[in-house]
Amino acid sequence: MASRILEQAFDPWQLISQHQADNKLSIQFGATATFIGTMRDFNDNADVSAMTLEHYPAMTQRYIDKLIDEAKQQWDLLDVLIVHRVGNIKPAEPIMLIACWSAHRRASLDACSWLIEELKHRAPFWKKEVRLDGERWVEKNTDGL
Amino acid sequence: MASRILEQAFDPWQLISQHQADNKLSIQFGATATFIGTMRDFNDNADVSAMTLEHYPAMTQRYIDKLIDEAKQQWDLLDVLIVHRVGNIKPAEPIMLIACWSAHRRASLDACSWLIEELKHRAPFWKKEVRLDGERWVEKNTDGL
Amino acid sequence: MSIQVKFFASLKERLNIEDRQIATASTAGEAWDIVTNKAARPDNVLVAINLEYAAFDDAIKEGDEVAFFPPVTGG
Amino acid sequence: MSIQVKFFASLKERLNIEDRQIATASTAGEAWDIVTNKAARPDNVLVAINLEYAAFDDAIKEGDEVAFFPPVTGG
Repeated sequence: MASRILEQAFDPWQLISQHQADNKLSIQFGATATFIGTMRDFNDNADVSAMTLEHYPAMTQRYIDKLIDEAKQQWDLLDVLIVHRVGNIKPAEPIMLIACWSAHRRASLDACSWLIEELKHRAPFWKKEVRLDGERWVEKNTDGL
Repeated sequence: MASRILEQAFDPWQLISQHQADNKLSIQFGATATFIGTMRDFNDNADVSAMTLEHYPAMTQRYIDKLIDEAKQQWDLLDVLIVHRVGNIKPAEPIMLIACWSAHRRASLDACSWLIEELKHRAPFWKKEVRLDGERWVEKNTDGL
Repeated sequence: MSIQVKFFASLKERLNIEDRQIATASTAGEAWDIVTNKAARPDNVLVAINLEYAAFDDAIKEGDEVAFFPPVTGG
Repeated sequence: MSIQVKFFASLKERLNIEDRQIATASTAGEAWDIVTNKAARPDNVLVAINLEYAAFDDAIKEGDEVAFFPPVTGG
Protein backbone atom coordinates (compact mmCIF):
# COMPACT_ATOMS: atom_id res chain seq x y z
CA MET A 1 0.00 0.00 0.00
CA ALA A 2 1.39 3.40 -0.90
CA SER A 3 0.26 6.98 -1.39
CA ARG A 4 2.15 9.90 -2.80
CA ILE A 5 1.49 13.61 -3.22
CA LEU A 6 3.51 14.91 -6.17
CA GLU A 7 4.32 18.47 -7.20
CA GLN A 8 5.65 17.39 -10.61
CA ALA A 9 3.89 15.84 -13.60
CA PHE A 10 3.91 12.04 -13.51
CA ASP A 11 3.45 9.16 -15.92
CA PRO A 12 0.66 7.07 -14.37
CA TRP A 13 1.42 3.88 -16.29
CA GLN A 14 5.08 4.03 -15.35
CA LEU A 15 4.21 4.54 -11.66
CA ILE A 16 1.75 1.64 -11.65
CA SER A 17 4.20 -0.60 -13.46
CA GLN A 18 6.99 0.34 -11.07
CA HIS A 19 4.80 -0.15 -8.01
CA GLN A 20 3.75 -3.58 -9.20
CA ALA A 21 7.38 -4.54 -9.87
CA ASP A 22 8.60 -3.20 -6.52
CA ASN A 23 5.91 -4.86 -4.46
CA LYS A 24 5.99 -8.59 -4.49
CA LEU A 25 2.35 -9.07 -5.32
CA SER A 26 3.57 -12.44 -6.56
CA ILE A 27 0.97 -14.37 -8.46
CA GLN A 28 -1.90 -14.04 -6.06
CA PHE A 29 -3.54 -11.09 -7.75
CA GLY A 30 -5.90 -11.83 -10.59
CA ALA A 31 -7.38 -8.37 -10.98
CA THR A 32 -6.05 -4.83 -11.25
CA ALA A 33 -8.45 -1.91 -11.56
CA THR A 34 -7.09 1.56 -12.13
CA PHE A 35 -8.46 5.04 -12.61
CA ILE A 36 -6.57 8.08 -13.86
CA GLY A 37 -8.09 11.57 -13.62
CA THR A 38 -6.51 13.94 -16.12
CA MET A 39 -6.77 17.70 -16.54
CA ARG A 40 -9.03 18.64 -19.42
CA ASP A 41 -8.75 21.98 -21.17
CA PHE A 42 -12.37 22.92 -20.74
CA ASN A 43 -14.86 22.90 -17.91
CA ASP A 44 -18.34 24.42 -17.87
CA ASN A 45 -17.64 25.53 -21.44
CA ALA A 46 -14.98 28.04 -20.48
CA ASP A 47 -11.50 27.30 -21.77
CA VAL A 48 -9.12 26.42 -18.96
CA SER A 49 -5.47 26.91 -19.76
CA ALA A 50 -3.99 25.75 -16.46
CA MET A 51 -4.92 24.72 -12.94
CA THR A 52 -3.47 25.07 -9.48
CA LEU A 53 -4.17 22.39 -6.94
CA GLU A 54 -3.84 23.51 -3.35
CA HIS A 55 -3.94 21.06 -0.48
CA TYR A 56 -3.55 20.79 3.28
CA PRO A 57 -0.28 18.82 3.32
CA ALA A 58 -0.33 17.21 6.76
CA MET A 59 -4.02 16.33 6.57
CA THR A 60 -3.98 15.22 2.93
CA GLN A 61 -1.41 12.49 3.38
CA ARG A 62 -3.08 11.28 6.56
CA TYR A 63 -6.52 11.36 4.98
CA ILE A 64 -5.47 9.37 1.93
CA ASP A 65 -3.81 6.74 4.12
CA LYS A 66 -7.01 6.54 6.15
CA LEU A 67 -9.03 6.00 2.96
CA ILE A 68 -6.70 3.18 1.97
CA ASP A 69 -7.19 1.58 5.41
CA GLU A 70 -10.96 1.88 5.10
CA ALA A 71 -10.90 0.38 1.61
CA LYS A 72 -8.86 -2.56 2.93
CA GLN A 73 -11.45 -3.12 5.64
CA GLN A 74 -14.33 -3.09 3.15
CA TRP A 75 -12.76 -5.15 0.37
CA ASP A 76 -10.30 -8.00 0.05
CA LEU A 77 -7.44 -6.00 -1.48
CA LEU A 78 -3.88 -7.17 -2.02
CA ASP A 79 -2.49 -3.70 -2.71
CA VAL A 80 -3.50 -0.09 -3.34
CA LEU A 81 -1.55 2.77 -4.88
CA ILE A 82 -2.82 6.34 -4.78
CA VAL A 83 -0.97 9.28 -6.32
CA HIS A 84 -2.36 12.82 -6.29
CA ARG A 85 -0.86 15.80 -8.01
CA VAL A 86 -0.65 19.27 -6.41
CA GLY A 87 0.71 22.62 -7.61
CA ASN A 88 0.55 24.03 -11.13
CA ILE A 89 -1.01 21.62 -13.60
CA LYS A 90 -1.21 21.90 -17.37
CA PRO A 91 -3.89 20.39 -19.61
CA ALA A 92 -3.44 16.68 -20.35
CA GLU A 93 -1.42 16.12 -17.17
CA PRO A 94 -2.70 13.44 -14.80
CA ILE A 95 -4.15 14.72 -11.53
CA MET A 96 -5.01 11.51 -9.71
CA LEU A 97 -4.06 7.86 -10.00
CA ILE A 98 -5.80 5.04 -8.15
CA ALA A 99 -4.76 1.41 -8.61
CA CYS A 100 -6.24 -1.54 -6.70
CA TRP A 101 -5.03 -5.12 -6.83
CA SER A 102 -7.18 -8.07 -5.69
CA ALA A 103 -7.60 -11.79 -6.22
CA HIS A 104 -11.06 -11.37 -7.80
CA ARG A 105 -12.32 -8.55 -9.97
CA ARG A 106 -15.20 -7.18 -7.91
CA ALA A 107 -13.01 -6.08 -4.98
CA SER A 108 -10.57 -4.04 -7.04
CA LEU A 109 -13.30 -2.49 -9.21
CA ASP A 110 -15.54 -1.53 -6.30
CA ALA A 111 -12.68 -0.23 -4.15
CA CYS A 112 -11.40 1.85 -7.06
CA SER A 113 -14.81 3.47 -7.63
CA TRP A 114 -15.24 4.14 -3.92
CA LEU A 115 -11.78 5.69 -3.59
CA ILE A 116 -12.45 8.03 -6.54
CA GLU A 117 -15.55 9.47 -4.87
CA GLU A 118 -13.92 9.73 -1.45
CA LEU A 119 -10.88 11.51 -2.89
CA LYS A 120 -13.08 13.91 -4.85
CA HIS A 121 -15.52 14.70 -2.09
CA ARG A 122 -13.58 14.32 1.16
CA ALA A 123 -9.81 14.70 0.72
CA PRO A 124 -8.53 18.27 1.35
CA PHE A 125 -7.59 19.39 -2.17
CA TRP A 126 -8.83 22.51 -3.93
CA LYS A 127 -8.70 23.30 -7.63
CA LYS A 128 -8.27 26.77 -9.01
CA GLU A 129 -8.66 27.15 -12.76
CA VAL A 130 -6.86 29.67 -14.92
CA ARG A 131 -9.44 30.59 -17.57
CA LEU A 132 -9.76 33.01 -20.43
CA ASP A 133 -11.85 35.19 -18.15
CA GLY A 134 -9.51 35.00 -15.16
CA GLU A 135 -8.80 32.69 -12.25
CA ARG A 136 -11.60 30.89 -10.49
CA TRP A 137 -11.81 28.44 -7.62
CA VAL A 138 -13.77 25.33 -8.53
CA GLU A 139 -16.62 25.39 -6.04
CA LYS A 140 -17.84 21.84 -6.21
CA ASN A 141 -16.93 18.58 -7.87
CA THR A 142 -19.65 17.04 -10.00
CA ASP A 143 -21.56 14.16 -8.45
CA GLY A 144 -20.42 10.86 -9.83
CA LEU A 145 -19.86 12.10 -13.36
CA MET B 1 -10.61 2.19 -30.73
CA ALA B 2 -8.49 -0.93 -31.00
CA SER B 3 -8.58 -4.60 -30.11
CA ARG B 4 -5.84 -7.16 -30.27
CA ILE B 5 -5.59 -10.90 -29.73
CA LEU B 6 -2.03 -11.75 -28.67
CA GLU B 7 -0.27 -15.10 -28.52
CA GLN B 8 2.68 -13.71 -26.57
CA ALA B 9 2.90 -12.28 -23.05
CA PHE B 10 2.33 -8.52 -22.95
CA ASP B 11 3.03 -5.64 -20.60
CA PRO B 12 -0.40 -4.03 -20.06
CA TRP B 13 0.93 -0.68 -18.83
CA GLN B 14 3.23 -0.36 -21.79
CA LEU B 15 0.41 -1.15 -24.23
CA ILE B 16 -1.95 1.37 -22.62
CA SER B 17 0.76 4.01 -22.54
CA GLN B 18 1.63 3.36 -26.19
CA HIS B 19 -2.00 3.40 -27.28
CA GLN B 20 -2.58 6.70 -25.52
CA ALA B 21 0.53 8.19 -27.16
CA ASP B 22 -0.36 6.88 -30.62
CA ASN B 23 -3.94 8.06 -30.56
CA LYS B 24 -4.36 11.76 -30.40
CA LEU B 25 -6.80 11.75 -27.53
CA SER B 26 -5.62 15.34 -27.15
CA ILE B 27 -6.74 16.96 -23.95
CA GLN B 28 -10.40 16.14 -24.08
CA PHE B 29 -10.24 13.06 -21.89
CA GLY B 30 -10.48 13.57 -18.17
CA ALA B 31 -10.92 9.95 -17.14
CA THR B 32 -9.21 6.65 -17.90
CA ALA B 33 -10.50 3.43 -16.33
CA THR B 34 -8.59 0.22 -16.86
CA PHE B 35 -8.88 -3.39 -15.82
CA ILE B 36 -6.23 -6.08 -16.12
CA GLY B 37 -7.07 -9.72 -15.57
CA THR B 38 -3.99 -11.74 -14.64
CA MET B 39 -3.41 -15.46 -14.35
CA ARG B 40 -3.32 -16.57 -10.74
CA ASP B 41 -1.60 -19.75 -9.68
CA PHE B 42 -4.58 -21.24 -7.92
CA ASN B 43 -8.24 -21.67 -8.74
CA ASP B 44 -10.83 -23.56 -6.74
CA ASN B 45 -8.02 -24.39 -4.31
CA ALA B 46 -6.14 -26.56 -6.79
CA ASP B 47 -2.71 -25.36 -7.81
CA VAL B 48 -2.61 -24.31 -11.42
CA SER B 49 0.80 -24.26 -13.02
CA ALA B 50 -0.19 -23.03 -16.48
CA MET B 51 -3.19 -22.34 -18.67
CA THR B 52 -4.09 -22.64 -22.32
CA LEU B 53 -6.57 -20.21 -23.79
CA GLU B 54 -8.30 -21.45 -26.91
CA HIS B 55 -10.46 -19.16 -29.01
CA TYR B 56 -12.46 -19.00 -32.25
CA PRO B 57 -10.21 -16.61 -34.13
CA ALA B 58 -12.55 -15.16 -36.74
CA MET B 59 -15.44 -14.80 -34.31
CA THR B 60 -13.36 -13.53 -31.41
CA GLN B 61 -12.00 -10.49 -33.19
CA ARG B 62 -15.38 -9.68 -34.65
CA TYR B 63 -17.14 -10.16 -31.32
CA ILE B 64 -14.74 -7.91 -29.42
CA ASP B 65 -15.12 -5.18 -32.03
CA LYS B 66 -18.88 -5.53 -31.70
CA LEU B 67 -18.63 -5.14 -27.92
CA ILE B 68 -16.60 -1.96 -28.39
CA ASP B 69 -19.27 -0.61 -30.75
CA GLU B 70 -22.00 -1.43 -28.25
CA ALA B 71 -20.06 0.24 -25.43
CA LYS B 72 -19.66 3.37 -27.56
CA GLN B 73 -23.40 3.43 -28.13
CA GLN B 74 -24.17 3.11 -24.42
CA TRP B 75 -21.56 5.50 -23.05
CA ASP B 76 -19.83 8.66 -24.16
CA LEU B 77 -16.39 7.16 -24.76
CA LEU B 78 -13.43 8.83 -26.42
CA ASP B 79 -11.44 5.63 -26.88
CA VAL B 80 -11.33 1.95 -25.94
CA LEU B 81 -8.47 -0.54 -26.03
CA ILE B 82 -9.03 -4.26 -25.51
CA VAL B 83 -6.24 -6.83 -25.57
CA HIS B 84 -6.87 -10.53 -24.91
CA ARG B 85 -4.23 -13.19 -24.61
CA VAL B 86 -4.54 -16.64 -26.17
CA GLY B 87 -2.28 -19.69 -26.22
CA ASN B 88 -0.10 -20.96 -23.39
CA ILE B 89 -0.14 -18.69 -20.36
CA LYS B 90 2.02 -18.83 -17.26
CA PRO B 91 1.07 -17.61 -13.78
CA ALA B 92 1.37 -13.83 -13.28
CA GLU B 93 0.95 -13.15 -17.00
CA PRO B 94 -1.87 -10.79 -17.98
CA ILE B 95 -4.81 -12.41 -19.76
CA MET B 96 -7.04 -9.44 -20.53
CA LEU B 97 -6.62 -5.68 -20.69
CA ILE B 98 -9.50 -3.23 -20.98
CA ALA B 99 -8.92 0.53 -21.06
CA CYS B 100 -11.64 3.15 -21.54
CA TRP B 101 -11.14 6.89 -22.00
CA SER B 102 -13.92 9.42 -21.48
CA ALA B 103 -14.45 13.07 -20.63
CA HIS B 104 -16.15 12.26 -17.31
CA ARG B 105 -15.43 9.40 -14.94
CA ARG B 106 -18.74 7.52 -14.89
CA ALA B 107 -18.65 6.62 -18.61
CA SER B 108 -15.19 5.04 -18.53
CA LEU B 109 -15.80 3.23 -15.23
CA ASP B 110 -19.19 1.83 -16.23
CA ALA B 111 -18.06 0.85 -19.73
CA CYS B 112 -15.00 -0.90 -18.30
CA SER B 113 -17.12 -2.96 -15.86
CA TRP B 114 -19.59 -3.85 -18.58
CA LEU B 115 -16.86 -4.91 -21.01
CA ILE B 116 -15.28 -7.19 -18.38
CA GLU B 117 -18.52 -9.13 -17.89
CA GLU B 118 -19.28 -9.31 -21.62
CA LEU B 119 -15.76 -10.58 -22.39
CA LYS B 120 -15.99 -13.16 -19.61
CA HIS B 121 -19.45 -14.42 -20.39
CA ARG B 122 -19.96 -13.93 -24.14
CA ALA B 123 -16.68 -13.75 -26.07
CA PRO B 124 -15.57 -17.13 -27.54
CA PHE B 125 -12.54 -17.94 -25.36
CA TRP B 126 -12.01 -21.13 -23.38
CA LYS B 127 -9.55 -21.72 -20.56
CA LYS B 128 -7.89 -25.03 -19.90
CA GLU B 129 -5.89 -25.29 -16.70
CA VAL B 130 -2.80 -27.40 -16.16
CA ARG B 131 -3.12 -28.53 -12.55
CA LEU B 132 -1.31 -30.83 -10.19
CA ASP B 133 -4.01 -33.40 -10.86
CA GLY B 134 -3.97 -33.02 -14.64
CA GLU B 135 -5.49 -30.78 -17.28
CA ARG B 136 -9.01 -29.49 -16.89
CA TRP B 137 -11.28 -27.23 -18.95
CA VAL B 138 -12.70 -24.39 -16.86
CA GLU B 139 -16.43 -24.98 -17.12
CA LYS B 140 -17.77 -21.62 -16.09
CA ASN B 141 -16.49 -18.18 -15.15
CA THR B 142 -17.56 -16.95 -11.74
CA ASP B 143 -20.39 -14.43 -11.67
CA GLY B 144 -19.13 -10.94 -11.10
CA LEU B 145 -16.38 -11.93 -8.69
CA MET C 1 -20.09 -24.86 -51.93
CA SER C 2 -20.52 -26.75 -48.70
CA ILE C 3 -21.17 -26.09 -45.03
CA GLN C 4 -18.22 -25.76 -42.68
CA VAL C 5 -18.83 -27.21 -39.20
CA LYS C 6 -16.47 -26.42 -36.32
CA PHE C 7 -16.13 -27.55 -32.71
CA PHE C 8 -14.13 -25.90 -29.94
CA ALA C 9 -12.57 -26.57 -26.54
CA SER C 10 -13.98 -29.40 -24.40
CA LEU C 11 -16.61 -30.20 -27.02
CA LYS C 12 -13.96 -30.64 -29.69
CA GLU C 13 -11.99 -32.98 -27.42
CA ARG C 14 -14.97 -34.96 -26.24
CA LEU C 15 -16.39 -35.51 -29.73
CA ASN C 16 -12.92 -35.69 -31.22
CA ILE C 17 -14.05 -33.50 -34.12
CA GLU C 18 -12.49 -30.17 -34.93
CA ASP C 19 -13.61 -29.22 -38.39
CA ARG C 20 -15.79 -30.93 -41.00
CA GLN C 21 -17.37 -30.02 -44.28
CA ILE C 22 -20.80 -31.32 -45.12
CA ALA C 23 -22.65 -30.97 -48.41
CA THR C 24 -25.83 -29.58 -46.99
CA ALA C 25 -28.08 -29.24 -43.92
CA SER C 26 -31.18 -27.15 -43.31
CA THR C 27 -30.52 -26.16 -39.69
CA ALA C 28 -27.59 -25.95 -37.30
CA GLY C 29 -29.13 -28.87 -35.40
CA GLU C 30 -29.18 -30.99 -38.56
CA ALA C 31 -25.50 -30.14 -39.17
CA TRP C 32 -24.79 -31.31 -35.60
CA ASP C 33 -26.61 -34.58 -36.19
CA ILE C 34 -24.83 -35.23 -39.49
CA VAL C 35 -21.34 -34.51 -38.19
CA THR C 36 -21.67 -36.11 -34.74
CA ASN C 37 -23.74 -39.05 -35.96
CA LYS C 38 -26.60 -37.80 -33.74
CA ALA C 39 -24.58 -37.49 -30.56
CA ALA C 40 -26.61 -36.18 -27.62
CA ARG C 41 -26.41 -32.38 -27.38
CA PRO C 42 -25.10 -31.12 -24.05
CA ASP C 43 -27.59 -28.73 -22.44
CA ASN C 44 -25.23 -25.82 -22.41
CA VAL C 45 -23.72 -26.10 -25.88
CA LEU C 46 -23.58 -22.81 -27.78
CA VAL C 47 -24.12 -22.36 -31.50
CA ALA C 48 -22.75 -19.74 -33.87
CA ILE C 49 -23.70 -19.34 -37.53
CA ASN C 50 -21.34 -17.21 -39.61
CA LEU C 51 -19.59 -15.93 -36.46
CA GLU C 52 -22.82 -14.77 -34.76
CA TYR C 53 -24.56 -16.50 -31.87
CA ALA C 54 -27.51 -18.53 -33.12
CA ALA C 55 -29.76 -21.46 -32.14
CA PHE C 56 -29.93 -25.13 -33.15
CA ASP C 57 -33.20 -24.48 -34.99
CA ASP C 58 -31.80 -21.62 -37.06
CA ALA C 59 -31.62 -22.20 -40.80
CA ILE C 60 -28.30 -22.59 -42.57
CA LYS C 61 -27.41 -22.76 -46.22
CA GLU C 62 -24.45 -23.77 -48.35
CA GLY C 63 -21.44 -21.54 -47.80
CA ASP C 64 -22.27 -21.01 -44.11
CA GLU C 65 -19.95 -21.72 -41.21
CA VAL C 66 -21.57 -23.35 -38.17
CA ALA C 67 -19.74 -23.65 -34.86
CA PHE C 68 -20.54 -25.53 -31.66
CA PHE C 69 -18.81 -24.80 -28.37
CA PRO C 70 -19.16 -25.02 -24.59
CA PRO C 71 -19.86 -22.01 -22.30
CA VAL C 72 -17.12 -19.43 -22.75
CA THR C 73 -14.52 -18.74 -20.08
CA GLY C 74 -12.39 -15.84 -21.27
CA GLY C 75 -11.17 -12.78 -19.44
CA MET D 1 1.49 26.51 23.89
CA SER D 2 -1.01 28.16 21.62
CA ILE D 3 -3.63 27.24 19.05
CA GLN D 4 -2.70 27.20 15.37
CA VAL D 5 -5.49 28.37 13.03
CA LYS D 6 -5.28 27.75 9.28
CA PHE D 7 -7.34 28.73 6.26
CA PHE D 8 -7.22 27.24 2.77
CA ALA D 9 -8.14 27.96 -0.83
CA SER D 10 -10.94 30.47 -1.55
CA LEU D 11 -11.54 31.02 2.16
CA LYS D 12 -7.90 31.96 2.67
CA GLU D 13 -8.08 34.42 -0.21
CA ARG D 14 -11.39 35.94 0.74
CA LEU D 15 -10.48 36.47 4.39
CA ASN D 16 -6.89 37.17 3.49
CA ILE D 17 -5.71 35.00 6.38
CA GLU D 18 -3.51 31.95 5.92
CA ASP D 19 -2.16 31.04 9.30
CA ARG D 20 -2.53 32.56 12.80
CA GLN D 21 -1.67 31.60 16.31
CA ILE D 22 -4.02 32.46 19.11
CA ALA D 23 -3.44 32.05 22.84
CA THR D 24 -6.62 30.15 23.57
CA ALA D 25 -10.19 29.33 22.50
CA SER D 26 -12.69 26.79 23.78
CA THR D 27 -14.22 25.70 20.46
CA ALA D 28 -13.34 25.79 16.76
CA GLY D 29 -16.10 28.39 16.33
CA GLU D 30 -14.52 30.63 18.95
CA ALA D 31 -11.16 30.33 17.18
CA TRP D 32 -12.90 31.40 13.94
CA ASP D 33 -14.44 34.42 15.68
CA ILE D 34 -11.14 35.50 17.24
CA VAL D 35 -9.09 35.19 14.08
CA THR D 36 -11.65 36.55 11.59
CA ASN D 37 -12.99 39.22 13.94
CA LYS D 38 -16.37 37.49 13.87
CA ALA D 39 -16.68 37.29 10.09
CA ALA D 40 -19.87 35.55 8.94
CA ARG D 41 -19.31 31.80 8.46
CA PRO D 42 -20.12 30.57 4.96
CA ASP D 43 -22.71 27.77 5.10
CA ASN D 44 -20.46 25.21 3.50
CA VAL D 45 -17.21 25.90 5.36
CA LEU D 46 -15.50 22.76 6.64
CA VAL D 47 -13.60 22.43 9.92
CA ALA D 48 -10.72 20.15 10.85
CA ILE D 49 -9.20 19.80 14.31
CA ASN D 50 -5.79 18.15 14.44
CA LEU D 51 -6.15 16.95 10.85
CA GLU D 52 -9.52 15.28 11.39
CA TYR D 53 -12.90 16.58 10.20
CA ALA D 54 -14.74 18.27 13.08
CA ALA D 55 -17.53 20.79 13.80
CA PHE D 56 -17.54 24.45 14.85
CA ASP D 57 -18.90 23.45 18.27
CA ASP D 58 -16.16 20.93 18.95
CA ALA D 59 -13.86 21.72 21.83
CA ILE D 60 -10.24 22.65 21.27
CA LYS D 61 -7.34 23.15 23.62
CA GLU D 62 -3.89 24.65 23.56
CA GLY D 63 -1.55 22.83 21.21
CA ASP D 64 -4.34 22.01 18.76
CA GLU D 65 -4.37 22.88 15.08
CA VAL D 66 -7.71 24.11 13.72
CA ALA D 67 -8.31 24.50 9.99
CA PHE D 68 -11.16 26.07 8.01
CA PHE D 69 -11.67 25.44 4.32
CA PRO D 70 -14.27 25.39 1.52
CA PRO D 71 -15.76 22.21 0.00
CA VAL D 72 -12.98 20.07 -1.42
CA THR D 73 -12.46 19.63 -5.16
CA GLY D 74 -9.65 17.14 -5.62
CA GLY D 75 -9.34 14.17 -7.93
